This record gives sequence, structure tokens and C-alpha cells, in this order.
Amino acid sequence: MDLGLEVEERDGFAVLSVRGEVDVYTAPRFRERLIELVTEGKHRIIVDLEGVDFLDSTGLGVLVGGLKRLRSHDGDLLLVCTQTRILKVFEITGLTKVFSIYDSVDAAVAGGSGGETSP
Amino acid sequence: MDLGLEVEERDGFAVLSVRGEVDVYTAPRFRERLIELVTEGKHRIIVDLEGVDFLDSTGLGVLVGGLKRLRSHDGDLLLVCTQTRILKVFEITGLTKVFSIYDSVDAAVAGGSGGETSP
Amino acid sequence: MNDAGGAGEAAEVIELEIPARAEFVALARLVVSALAASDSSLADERIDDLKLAVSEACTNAIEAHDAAGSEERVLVRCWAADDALEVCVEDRGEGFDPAQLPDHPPVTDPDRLKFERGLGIPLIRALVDEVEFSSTGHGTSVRLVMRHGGNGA
Amino acid sequence: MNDAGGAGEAAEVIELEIPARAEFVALARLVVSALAASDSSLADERIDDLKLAVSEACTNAIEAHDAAGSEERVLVRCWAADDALEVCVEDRGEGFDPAQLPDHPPVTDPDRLKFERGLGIPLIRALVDEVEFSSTGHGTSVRLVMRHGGNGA
Ligand SMILES: Nc1ncnc2c1ncn2[C@@H]1O[C@H](COP(=O)(O)OP(=O)(O)O)[C@@H](O)[C@H]1O
Ligand SMILES: Nc1ncnc2c1ncn2[C@@H]1O[C@H](COP(=O)(O)OP(=O)(O)O)[C@@H](O)[C@H]1O
Repeated sequence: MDLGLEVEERDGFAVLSVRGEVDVYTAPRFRERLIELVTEGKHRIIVDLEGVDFLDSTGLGVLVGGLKRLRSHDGDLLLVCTQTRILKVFEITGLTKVFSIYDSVDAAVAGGSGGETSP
Repeated sequence: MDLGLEVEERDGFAVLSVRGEVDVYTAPRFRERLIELVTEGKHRIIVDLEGVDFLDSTGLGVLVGGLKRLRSHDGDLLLVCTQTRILKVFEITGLTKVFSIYDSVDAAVAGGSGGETSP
Repeated sequence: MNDAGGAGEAAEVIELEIPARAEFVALARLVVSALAASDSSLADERIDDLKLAVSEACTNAIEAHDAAGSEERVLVRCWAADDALEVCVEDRGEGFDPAQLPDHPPVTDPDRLKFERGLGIPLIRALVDEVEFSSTGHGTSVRLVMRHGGNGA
Repeated sequence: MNDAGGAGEAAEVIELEIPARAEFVALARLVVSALAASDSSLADERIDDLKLAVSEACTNAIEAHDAAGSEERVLVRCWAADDALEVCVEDRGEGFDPAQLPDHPPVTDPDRLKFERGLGIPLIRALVDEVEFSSTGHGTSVRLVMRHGGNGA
């Protein structure tokens, strides 16, 4: 099973675009990539979930772990997601209140620079 | 599982376009539709297989049965197929020699009117 | 644990047995969503919900085998009940008591971020209409029920 | 018949058990093609070939149960051998002798059109690298082997 993980720089943010299914099998690669970015000194990260077809609690765990790690570096992890079925997983677990979730990478860049604006 | 079966008239031919998977589960519907057409007096039939994702020996059986039935009415059954993996099934079973297989409905109409031209 | 519970005719049960490894959870999702999709009484959104619940249950089953060092396979059984699609995920791990799981701190609590795990069972409970855990020291069976008219627990 | 033959570790076998009804053949195809697709050593064309061969074997298994009035399920077992993907389709029908199947008349013979059936086993033989039928009066097991380097029989 393929998991796409692409990184791009955008106005001081590292944008990590995830494609495919994030589950117990693929999550370790996702976690490693995030940790790598933090190790490289990228402390402001946007994770773009628009290409994700499936995300389970293991995937949520990776994101929570990433956020925690970044906050300890005074950084932040912002999410981009508009897919109802993915948003639903954040809602059920109450994580919409923990993450700032944006409609687009542009909105995240603007929101993340201008302060914490959860839509 | 959906099997699409659509009929259109074209220059004296009934064109039956098949969509989806033709297997032991869906073949009975395909067979019935063909028999219906023959019963309605349509003796020159083009079966368009371009929308077919999967075809097994049950599907071949339906086509052979249809051809036999039509020939007994001095009619004919022409096929339209360009997909390698579907053509392969006809090749293995030697049925490329039994059926006239065309690249398009247009070619079948032209070929079928002008006589038996197997490409 | 090999009793299908409300399964009616055993002949009507679809079974998938997978090696207890992470790479096979996707296969369980694929089978359950194909079966759910052929059940015209379940809306697409509910199919996604069941797929996620099954994925969580399989993940736990595989982790339980891993923890117990079990080489056995995990069993996923599906059947159409009168008014529901039911899926049962059975493992041979060491079992657990679902009533003893810790509650999460409220989301406003900064401690919430300590919880990278423990989200699977809350998700399962929220997604399906009914969930039943049967667990002994020799394994766990999680029965998930998705009712035709339902809309989550 | 429950012996996986060359299956190596039983823990590594993926099993799908389906009611012996036509509607479930698609599920067997889905599972086998997903497994074959995750085996990067098999080209797409060979995956399609295996999928078709499995479909033919499952169709025959279901027809055998139907003929025997059996309510039992049909079993599809898959495993990765060293250099191949193997699939075994097992039924509880009344068996047959594959050596006694009639040959088809040559395609030039007008009698060829009498053969609406009997195309399944010739297709299986042509599509996979190796096929082995084990049949008794109590059931049949068809083992299909798709080798990584192979290109059909
Ligand atoms: N099938 C199972 N067998 C044994 N223990 C289980 C099983 N399912 C869940 N558990 C226990 O319940 C805990 C909570 O499960 P869950 O909510 O899915 O979160 P997570 O798996 O991320 O810890 C697990 O950590 C495990 O200890
Ligand atoms: N699993 C099986 N159990 C019993 N008989 C079988 C089995 N598979 C094949 N056969 C017999 O072999 C014949 C030829 O099979 P096949 O080539 O697949 O064509 P078809 O199924 O269209 O007849 C079948 O008609 C059936 O009599």
C-alpha cells in the first residue's frame, strides 16, 4: 500500500502533503517523516490531508505526537482538511479543538502567520 | 455488483453496450437482455464491450449462445473491443476466429453491412 | 469464540482470516467495504464508518497478538442480519477489560496531548450502532453492528 | 484438503471463506487482486490473469456445490511462496476428473458453436504458470501458481 509524503516550503512553513491511506501499516513512515522535519529544524509544519483517503486512530496519534513535539520547540502543526469523512474522525475524538484546521494551504499559511485562527 | 446494459439503434443494428463485470453472477442478466432483443426481432446485434472491466468464460458463453441464436435467424452478432485484457480471453479460447471483432461501433456497422470483415 | 452469535446460518457468513500483521488491515477494510457496498441499505457515509471501526478493531487484534507473541491469524467474520450488517473481529491475544480503559482528559486540558493512543475504542463506539466486546485471557471478540436504519451510536 | 500443500507457515496464509453463491465470486477476485497487487513482483497483466483464473475456479466450485446440493462454503486460500503467489480454491462438491474433459472441436468446425461451456478450465490452464487439481468424491481443490518470473503456461 502506498503512502505519499511530499514536502514543500511555503512562506516559512514546511508543507507535508499526505496521500493515500494512513493506518497502522503506513503510520510509521508518516511519523518518521514528521520527526525528520522537526530534526531538520522545521518547527512550523502544515500537514495537508486533502489527498488522504483513509485515516484512523493511528494516524491521529501521529498528528498528536507531532503537535506535542513541535509545541515543545515553540513551533506549531497546522492541518489542511475539507473532507467530511476525515474531519469526522477529528470531531468524534474532540481533536478539532486541539488542532487548527484550515480549508487550504493558503489559508493555513495566512492563519498560522497571523496567529491561531481555527475556522 | 452493477452490470450496465444499454441498447441503441444504429443503421439497422441494435447496439448493446455492456458496462462493468460480466461473471457468473451478472451473466444471466446479460443473456436475458440478448434473448429479449432477438425475440423483439433484432437479428443484427453489435455488442460493445468497451465498458467491460472483467469478462470470464460465463460471459464468453453468453456471447457464443447469442451468436448461435442469431445465426439460426440468419442474423449476426458483432463485437466491439479494443481492450487487450478482454481480447486476450477471446484469443486464448480461439473465439477471435468465431467472432468478428471491431475497433469501434462505427467500424462494426460498416463492416457488418459490407460483409464479414474480421480485423 | 467461534460462535457467530446472531449469525443465523453459518453458510451465510463470509470469513476472512489474515496473518496478524499491520499490512493486512487494509485487506479487512477492503472486504468489509465491498460487502457493505453490496448492501444497498447502507449509505456511503455509514460504509466509511464501518470500515473505520473494522480497521480499529483489526489494529487492536493485531497488536494483541503482537503483545502475546501469538503467531495465529486474526479472523474477520461478516454476515447480513435481518436489519443490519454485522462484523466480528476475533483474536487470540491475552484479552482486556474494556470497562477499565482510562477516560481521556477534557480537550481543553493541556494533558490531552499526552494521549497519542487510546482513541481506537472511543472511535469504534461512536461509529457503529452497537459494539460488544467479549474478552477472556485467551482472546477477544469484537462484534460490530451497523443497522440499516441507524446513524451511529 | 485443508492442507495448504506448499504453504509453508500456516500463519502466513490468507483465507477467504464465502457462501457458495454467484454473488461472492467478485469478492474472491477482489481479495486475490489486492494481494497480487501488493506483490510488487507481479506485473499488472499477470494480476489480471490470476484474477480471471481464480474467478473461473470459484465459479466451478460454486456450481459444484450447487449440483451437490451442498450448503457449505467455498474456501479461497492465498499465500506467498518464495518465488510465486499461490491460490487454492477448495470446494465440497462431488468432484470430477479433469483428465476426462472433452476436447473442443477446432475453431473452424461449425460445431464449435455448440460449446457455450467448458471454457473455464482451458482458460485457467492458459493463464497461470501451474495448475493442480486434486479431486475426490467429497470435493475438489484447485491450486493455482503464479510465478514472479513467469508468463503463463
Ligand atoms: N483486542 C484486544 N486485545 C487486548 N487488548 C486490547 C484489545 N483491544 C484493545 N485493547 C486494549 O485497550 C487499549 C485501548 O485501545 P484503543 O482505544 O483502540 O487504543 P490504542 O490501541 O491506540 O491503545 C489498548 O491499548 C489495549 O491495551
Ligand atoms: N470444482 C469442480 N467440481 C466438480 N466438477 C467440476 C469442477 N470444476 C470443473 N468441473 C467439471 O468440469 C467441467 C468443465 O469446467 P469448465 O471448463 O470450467 O467449464 P464450465 O464450468 O463452463 O462447464 C464442468 O462442467 C464440471 O462438470
